[in-house]
Amino acid sequence: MNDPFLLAGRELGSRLILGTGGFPRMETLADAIGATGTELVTVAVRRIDPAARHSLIDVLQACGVRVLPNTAGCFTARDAVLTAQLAREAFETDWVKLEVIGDERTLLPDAPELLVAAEQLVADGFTVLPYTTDDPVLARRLEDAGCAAVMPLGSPIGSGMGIRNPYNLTLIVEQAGVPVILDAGVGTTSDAALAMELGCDAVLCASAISRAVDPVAMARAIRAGVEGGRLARLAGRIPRRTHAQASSPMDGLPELAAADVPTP
Amino acid sequence: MNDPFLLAGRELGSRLILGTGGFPRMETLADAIGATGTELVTVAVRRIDPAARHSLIDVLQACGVRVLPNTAGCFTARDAVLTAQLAREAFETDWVKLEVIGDERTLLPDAPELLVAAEQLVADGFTVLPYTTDDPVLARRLEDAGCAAVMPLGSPIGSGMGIRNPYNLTLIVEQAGVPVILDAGVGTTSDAALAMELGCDAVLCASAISRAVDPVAMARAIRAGVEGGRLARLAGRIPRRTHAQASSPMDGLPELAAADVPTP
Amino acid sequence: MNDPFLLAGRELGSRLILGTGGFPRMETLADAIGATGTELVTVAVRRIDPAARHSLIDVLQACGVRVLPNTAGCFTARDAVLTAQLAREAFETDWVKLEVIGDERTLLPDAPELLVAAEQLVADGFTVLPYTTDDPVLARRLEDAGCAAVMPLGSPIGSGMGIRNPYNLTLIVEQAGVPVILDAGVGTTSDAALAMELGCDAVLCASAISRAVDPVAMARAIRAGVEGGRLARLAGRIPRRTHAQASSPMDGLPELAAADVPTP
Amino acid sequence: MNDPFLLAGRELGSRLILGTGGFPRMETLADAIGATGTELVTVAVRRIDPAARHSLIDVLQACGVRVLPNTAGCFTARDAVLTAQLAREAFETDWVKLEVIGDERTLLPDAPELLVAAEQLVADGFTVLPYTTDDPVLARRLEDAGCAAVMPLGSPIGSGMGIRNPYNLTLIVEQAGVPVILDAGVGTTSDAALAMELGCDAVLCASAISRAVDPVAMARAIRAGVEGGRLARLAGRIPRRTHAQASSPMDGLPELAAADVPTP
Amino acid sequence: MIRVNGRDVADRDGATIADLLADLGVEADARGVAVAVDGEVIPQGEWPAFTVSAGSRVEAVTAVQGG
Amino acid sequence: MIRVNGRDVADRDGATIADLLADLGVEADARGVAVAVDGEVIPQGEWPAFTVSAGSRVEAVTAVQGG
Amino acid sequence: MIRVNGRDVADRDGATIADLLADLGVEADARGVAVAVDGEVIPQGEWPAFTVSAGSRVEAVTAVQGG
Amino acid sequence: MIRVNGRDVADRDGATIADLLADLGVEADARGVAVAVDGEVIPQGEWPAFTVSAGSRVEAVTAVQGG
Repeated sequence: MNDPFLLAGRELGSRLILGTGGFPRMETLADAIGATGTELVTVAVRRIDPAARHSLIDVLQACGVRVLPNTAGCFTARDAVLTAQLAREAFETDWVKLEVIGDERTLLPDAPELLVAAEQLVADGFTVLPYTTDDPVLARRLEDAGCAAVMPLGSPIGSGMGIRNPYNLTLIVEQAGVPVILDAGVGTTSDAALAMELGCDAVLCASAISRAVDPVAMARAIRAGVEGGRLARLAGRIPRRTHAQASSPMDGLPELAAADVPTP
Repeated sequence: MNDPFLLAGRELGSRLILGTGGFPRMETLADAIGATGTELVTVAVRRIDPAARHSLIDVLQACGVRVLPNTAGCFTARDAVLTAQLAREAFETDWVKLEVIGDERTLLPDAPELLVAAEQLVADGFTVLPYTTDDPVLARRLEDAGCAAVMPLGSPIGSGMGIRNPYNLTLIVEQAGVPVILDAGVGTTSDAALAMELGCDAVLCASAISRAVDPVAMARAIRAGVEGGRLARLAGRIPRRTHAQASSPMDGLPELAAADVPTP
Repeated sequence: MNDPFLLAGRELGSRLILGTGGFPRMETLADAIGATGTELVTVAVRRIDPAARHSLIDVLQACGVRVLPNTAGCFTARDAVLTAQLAREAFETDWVKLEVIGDERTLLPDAPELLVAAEQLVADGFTVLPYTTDDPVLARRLEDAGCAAVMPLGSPIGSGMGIRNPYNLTLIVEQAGVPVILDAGVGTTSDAALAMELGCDAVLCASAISRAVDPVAMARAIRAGVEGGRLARLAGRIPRRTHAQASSPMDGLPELAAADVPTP
Repeated sequence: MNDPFLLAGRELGSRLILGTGGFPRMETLADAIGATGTELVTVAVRRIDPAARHSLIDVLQACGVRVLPNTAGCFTARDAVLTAQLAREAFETDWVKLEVIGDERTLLPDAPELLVAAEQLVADGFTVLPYTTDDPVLARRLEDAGCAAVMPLGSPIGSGMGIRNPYNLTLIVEQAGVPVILDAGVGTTSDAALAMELGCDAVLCASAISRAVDPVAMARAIRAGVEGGRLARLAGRIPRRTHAQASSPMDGLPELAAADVPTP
Repeated sequence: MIRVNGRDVADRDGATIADLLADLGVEADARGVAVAVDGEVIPQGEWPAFTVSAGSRVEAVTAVQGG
Repeated sequence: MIRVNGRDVADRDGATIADLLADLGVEADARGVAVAVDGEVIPQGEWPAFTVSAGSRVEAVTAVQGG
Repeated sequence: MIRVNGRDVADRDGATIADLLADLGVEADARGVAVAVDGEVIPQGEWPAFTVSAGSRVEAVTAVQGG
Repeated sequence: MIRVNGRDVADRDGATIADLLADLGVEADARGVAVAVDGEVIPQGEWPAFTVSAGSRVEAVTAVQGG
């Protein structure tokens, strides 16, 4: 099946984007990258830790994946813009997963600040991929502002609660002229499959994989969900029916009652 | 991953059982069998139609799959038992997917008749795989009667409404000493994945594949759901959380406000 | 509104039936009976406890309510029938809420045993009100056996999980020729309202009221749910729409932009 | 029960706010106002229609209810502010239900514009009651901007789809320091009850009542839902349990098997 | 020996149901009480005369709170 | 030419708001009415004296049913 | 008269099952076929010899697509 | 005094960014590193020459695991 995923003019061979947070060891991260088949992984930007023994960037380069820096931890448009600029300098990419958080407990986005940050980054030449709420109007405003995709949440980051409001996600998909990437909330395979069935173009997943009991097995599992959900979307599912539709013919039934019992 | 599926003492290489009903052409059925990787497919028992051009049995043999006859269309224990006996003679198998239907519109099972038929067929040496409601008590009574598996529905046959009551399905899985096979209701990939995540051992699927716009593509899609859902079950998913859990570290954040702005 | 509830030929002024289990004190029970407005309450049948200080029957008589004995605790048709016969003798009523339980942990009904017990009790002249699963076929078989109502569960007794499968409940209501009384699972007002909106004729509720922090307040609350849900069913709700329908007119809008700004 | 509802320092005797849109006749509106017991009703602001035969304001005054003008139909902060100013002049109230819509098809709010309008109106001395999405961060920003309440939607205006994301509504309630009023989406009694059970302080309802087959009956029905849901919230519901909790005692069961059958 | 509500009662062989109920503090015209002997319900009218033989099992029940 | 509620009104240049409302059948002390001229709300007390010049846009609004 | 798969067949009283199957175009060693006479399954090995008497009901079945 | 990644560093007033990075064990041609001084990003090419004056705030960042 020829089903390319174009993001900001770039073709990606996988519709699963992996967040690198939460993996207990670099080796596990590398194995999970292989298991997902992903070509794009997120990283956060933090102060250099002189005690750090491993270079994440080196590991990711060895895996052959593209780096997508995020602005996780930023609570204002100003911080997010500066963080994106640092990331651009550090990683030689103008792609940024834009996060502007409005609440420490739920890590939900701050809609007005997010839009301001998106506008500034687009003006500064960035390819902006904003982590957003499941609000269809905000999604369109982000698209109108020039974002290269919209990345609505299914439920809070790391919550594993799946897609709390499939209706809103459907509205976003229906209206979007840029790719829709489900970001946050996936807990397991069926969540990822549902996102794709609803018409998302891709899924971004971190904790569901990195914090699973067996991260590499879960990487394979969620990959199957993304690929299977995409296939199902394209294959054209049967409609939902209130009642049954027989899967065996109702004619040609033998009459098996004993001969001496008159049959109607 | 070594994850054999044992059904009635027989190891099956696939956890997806395919119903053959609803495929528009034999060629499509054969292609879908290949796409699913299934080793077990259901057939119905009907009067010989002298006008039939194809032999279903020959097609299935060519595909190398095992035949599981059903008793679809039977509304009484007596009819179901006789149909099973005919099937045993015709297909040289003592396996039977036992259906005893109680309502034409919903094709839901008739619990008391089903139990009677199961008891009689077990006594007659059959390997009984009963299509049942999602009632945990009935499932246990069927197991106690000697059934080799229980096959609860997710929703009515051909309805594509997925798993209407995951709670009941969970109860069935928790208590079962025989395989639990979700039968009926799967509409798309995420439904199949959810069934496996809830702990089902396998999924039986017919209409979702055979009546999809592209049956072969949907066969691959649902196979991915079954395999991915099984992987996820084994991989150990993250718990659901009411609030967020950060996937990026909250320490090491740079202080990016301008130097002349005192920071707290 | 003239909206009588006829149960086995008897008109009841309230569509809420109260279970008496779980109330911490007889006074609270009496107050809750008053708050619900119920005319029918269930009791269990147990060995006489010489140490018991209160007569439940006397309290209920003082409240002016009719007694509906149940067969709670019975796991076989035989026990249930004998319990019903004892109750008939003790309480001078041939009404019985028939329970035949199949599992200690979930207290779910045992479908085949229930049907046998129902048939025997109907033959013995009882007015049988069976506590049943949400299986539409079983509900019809109970009705066909002569039961005066069917009492499907929403979820397990005392679980407070509401109606797990509204689809099945709808099927039961559509086909039923006898009253449908939701029994078990109600946790709060909205559960009771939903049951009535789906077309149930009445709701039976015990733990949600008796074990609430404030049982008498919850009695009023659930009464409101039953009455409001019934009213809503009769009033004819608006259809669900995928998109919005404006509740304010979209014409007659003033043009408020400044005069020097040309308006389209 | 003494359970006053304080909104912007004013005590209201009813927790149901009625939208006046959609009633076919003024008489029906007046009857529905009586049936709800509401003390606060919304109106829209539109150009004077010389052909109009009735004065809505006169009808509402005769009903003794307070008028809450809305800014329905406004798509920009500027239009909403001017509309609010017109309403203040016309109806001698500085209360306004602030709507700034971002999409014609769904009538969902435009989050950034809404916040701007709210800030301007608060600065201009209004008591601002904003119709908002179910985004908890936006709700807090509106509260921080000085709004007197937040009015999140359950689902789109007039859709009757109830509360699509109870999780978000719960987050809003948990954090709010001002009243939370569910606005939009209520279709029937159970929706209104659920809103109150989740902790909303009040419910605003228009189409569910005005467009019901029998609006006055539905007015009573939804009033019961609001009152019952509030009662249930205060009464302290039972926790949800995965399994059953018996409502009849499990001891004291008689042994009813025949004497010649040894009992364990 | 008679077994009454699960307990063996000595020295009451041949007692009437009314006698056995009195032992439980229940009068023969009590409301809301029923009695089964060896799995058969005995109508209240027969309690004064119905004698319970040794080895029999008597169940005397009443209403308790229950859903 | 003045534009009143979206319609051009001829021969009323220099009329007061009260005059224009009278044209709509609305009295100057009507309840529930507000007027904006060129995007500015004009208080009811000023209606008798406030003259509307040619080219102005007048919006005269009232309450209608709405959610 | 014999009834085969719901249709009355004339002039075949006393025919064997194999004969009747041949009428349907089915050979006696066909795979995936079973036959019941008057509600009893007749093993394939008996088909050549098993004669069907007048008034009997024969059901000859095979596999069709079904869930 | 210069503040580097939230810590006051003494006796380095006038040091270049390259010097300060070296203090952190980072070479001037390191991959995946960026530096801001007083809220402005300084391109890597300027690090050897860019001197940081007293009172300035330097943030030197790199990639860490994150969603």
